[in-house]
Amino acid sequence: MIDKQVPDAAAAVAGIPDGATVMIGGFGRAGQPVELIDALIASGARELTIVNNNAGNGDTGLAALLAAGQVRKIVCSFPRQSDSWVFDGLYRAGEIELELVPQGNLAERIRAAGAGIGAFFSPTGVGTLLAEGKEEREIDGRRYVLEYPIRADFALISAYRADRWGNLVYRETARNFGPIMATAATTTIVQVDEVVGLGHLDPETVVTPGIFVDRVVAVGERPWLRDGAFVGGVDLEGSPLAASAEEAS
Amino acid sequence: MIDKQVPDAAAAVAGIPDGATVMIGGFGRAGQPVELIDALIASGARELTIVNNNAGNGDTGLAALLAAGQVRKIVCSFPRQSDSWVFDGLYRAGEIELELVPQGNLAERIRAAGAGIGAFFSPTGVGTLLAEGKEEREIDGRRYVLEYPIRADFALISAYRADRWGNLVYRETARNFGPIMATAATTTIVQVDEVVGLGHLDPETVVTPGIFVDRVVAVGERPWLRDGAFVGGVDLEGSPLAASAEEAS
Amino acid sequence: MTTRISRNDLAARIAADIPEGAVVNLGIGAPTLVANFLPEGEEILLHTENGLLGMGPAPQAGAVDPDLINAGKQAVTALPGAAYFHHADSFAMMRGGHLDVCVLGAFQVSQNGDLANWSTGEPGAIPAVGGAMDLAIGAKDVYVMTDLLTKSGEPKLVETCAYPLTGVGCVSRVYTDHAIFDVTPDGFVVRELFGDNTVASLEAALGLSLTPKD
Amino acid sequence: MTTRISRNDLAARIAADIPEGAVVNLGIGAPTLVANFLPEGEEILLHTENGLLGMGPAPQAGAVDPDLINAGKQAVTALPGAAYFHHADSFAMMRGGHLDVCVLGAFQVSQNGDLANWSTGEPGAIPAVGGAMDLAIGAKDVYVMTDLLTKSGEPKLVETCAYPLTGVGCVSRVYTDHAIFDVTPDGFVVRELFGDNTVASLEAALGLSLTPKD
Repeated sequence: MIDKQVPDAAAAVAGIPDGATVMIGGFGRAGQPVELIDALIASGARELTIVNNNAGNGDTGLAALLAAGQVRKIVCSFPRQSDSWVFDGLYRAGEIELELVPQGNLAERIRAAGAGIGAFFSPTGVGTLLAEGKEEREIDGRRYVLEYPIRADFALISAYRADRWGNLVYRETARNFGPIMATAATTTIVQVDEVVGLGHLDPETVVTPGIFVDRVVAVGERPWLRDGAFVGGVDLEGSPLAASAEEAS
Repeated sequence: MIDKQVPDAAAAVAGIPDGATVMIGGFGRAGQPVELIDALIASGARELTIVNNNAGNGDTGLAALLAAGQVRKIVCSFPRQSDSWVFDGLYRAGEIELELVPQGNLAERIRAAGAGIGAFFSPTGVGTLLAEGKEEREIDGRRYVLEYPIRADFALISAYRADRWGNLVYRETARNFGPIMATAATTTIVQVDEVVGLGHLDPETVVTPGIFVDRVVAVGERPWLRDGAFVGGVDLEGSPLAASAEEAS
Repeated sequence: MTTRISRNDLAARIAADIPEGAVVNLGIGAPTLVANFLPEGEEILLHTENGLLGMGPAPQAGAVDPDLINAGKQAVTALPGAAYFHHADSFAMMRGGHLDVCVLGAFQVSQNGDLANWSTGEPGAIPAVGGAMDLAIGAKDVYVMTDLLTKSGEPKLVETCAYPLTGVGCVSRVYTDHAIFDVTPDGFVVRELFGDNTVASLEAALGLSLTPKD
Repeated sequence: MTTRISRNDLAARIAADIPEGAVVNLGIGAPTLVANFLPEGEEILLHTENGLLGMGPAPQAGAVDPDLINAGKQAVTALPGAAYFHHADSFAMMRGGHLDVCVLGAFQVSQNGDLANWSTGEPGAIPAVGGAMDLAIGAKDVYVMTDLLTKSGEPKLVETCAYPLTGVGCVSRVYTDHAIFDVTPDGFVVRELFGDNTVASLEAALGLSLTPKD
């Protein structure tokens, strides 16, 4: 029997060594695998290279990993945000290396790694600082730069539901980088709200087939999904959401 | 109001000129847009370049389009099948040009066209006849050949259900080339069993977002799907299916 | 000083140029205002590059869903007919030229259509590009929404961008608080003047030679 | 003549080497027989490149669904836990090295692991490659299932392939009716001998120098 479930987040991130390259899913807070990141912090792995669209928000999740001094380098498209003070401080102190990649090239380079593409010509970034030193070519009258795959040793992603084969479905825009990161890492580790029985996911709607998934951990339903009401969660700034009308009344 | 529905298959294929490049979805018979092909035959457009995985089966669909003498060239991975006698005859008579592409390169080149990729390095076909004359490069110790996008003027595909915005879901392995061909053509034309109301397709399960679709025509439920039973259809060779156990009793 | 229209009026002016059925990406910042002025009852599809086509307005207070956000990481909703997809598919949609219009802010636009909107190149600044470079090359028409001049009075329409580029020759039209300009092989063509602006007054303000619309 | 095992016995022998949990693609023709011998009660996932992972056996007569076929265009079923995907995703799965094993037929395999299985190069033949070249480079282990000799007695394990190649240096193991061979930097290593076959008898039949398993 194939069963990719592990009992808890600590078991899920077991074996991530110092110096590993780790993709972390999410776009801002949406889809960020917070429980896995917390377990990675607790594991104490250091000198990590992190691939994520951003560089952490507030003081939790990816930001906490940075604050713990475990990250040597970050590959991302948009580190600077209103709530990226942890990264900002490390960067200005020269304590973290940054590789800035346009968001679409970041996504396509991750896909290329998973799809066995050796390199590809992208029109994004042509003639800009971020294409300096890259091979350029004109094809059919348009200029392109050559971009290489981005691979990782581990991917930590968040999905909505899984089965024991590792098939995944996501929720709304929390899907973002999860499906492509799952394909681009040697070991893909997924936290989900819930593991459902084999056959309970419609095969037409599976977004990530289990072939790309190595470990699954159920972390429980997020508070804001309880009973379909957004209670007990945090807003986009990380502040507690106002109590719902019913609770307030 | 956006409404991509057209009244019939003839309206759906209107305006396909002589000499056009037309992608046709399907893998063998699965997902082959037979009603659209029949309308294309009736339209009389000639000197077409067809992109399809195969080169027609039996005497219907794509094979009938070939038999009508409307196709100048076919780009495919697997023309020779047990029931490809129409293509075989034309090819041996020198009446049709063939460009043979390994199936995965065919799929990835179609995707590249839709995704704005100028060219990509593929490991498939390296060192074979089908890579002769192509640019080769070693990247990280592996050999690759440079492959270019395949675009089309029109794509004719078959999906299961659509809404009036052109969002599509497919059915089982009839999905095959539909989603990528939809992205790679200037005008994408889709036949579906049924058009459902806007909002009736779950946004998590839409496979082809409407942005890729120009015209939708409902051709009615295929007989073999009636009441969820496979009755009245044809088998993979085009022969009538045996009556189901219930009907036979 | 010549007439300047408000940012909301400019957003409304841009919205009026977007035809029904268009698929549109509105960049972070001022361009998001355009959504407020899209004509009621017309169907225009909004794309957000973090994986949603058919984006709707902000949710009711108390109904914020942290899984459903736009590229600016603000809470949004999804309309009936929406579709979700992953980041590679979303940027393929953009890079492949499937979007009709995107509206972006700018630090500078050059007369050959170069766009600078991601970095002022200040030493010590933390660089961040996000999807700007993909958006710049990723729509059939790239509209820029900007003031004509910086707060200190420097022209934002220039002969050559001094700031680091976002994209080369990518801008098709510039909507400013004074006038609307098309980017053409002959440089900026004045498409529409607001209030008492004239081609001459704009040329004086910009220090550029402009072409009147024929 | 030395011992030859039957095609079904060979399929069973291959099936016995596939561990539980493996993701496997069985090429068109004889390799599909392997599915019949996968151990009951163990979960091995079958991939078919036309867009299905978790392929099940042939349907009951009368329950053929023309939308649900394998790469050989035969009717199949989908198991609970299956997933459908489009052709680019399916071949990305393969090309990206995510399949554990694929089993392919062959016209010839060379001692450096080159595979020829798509064309005999006959003049006038209609070429067709399908997914053969993608499969050849698209699994962690590429197993070939073949007779040791052609019907006319020519070796199919050769120093250099005479037929057009499908892939270069891609084969990891060859299962034949006489013996099993690993492809190594030192050429063919005899992994297992069936019946009364010996390294010497195989060397004589093939006209090749073989390495015994140490």
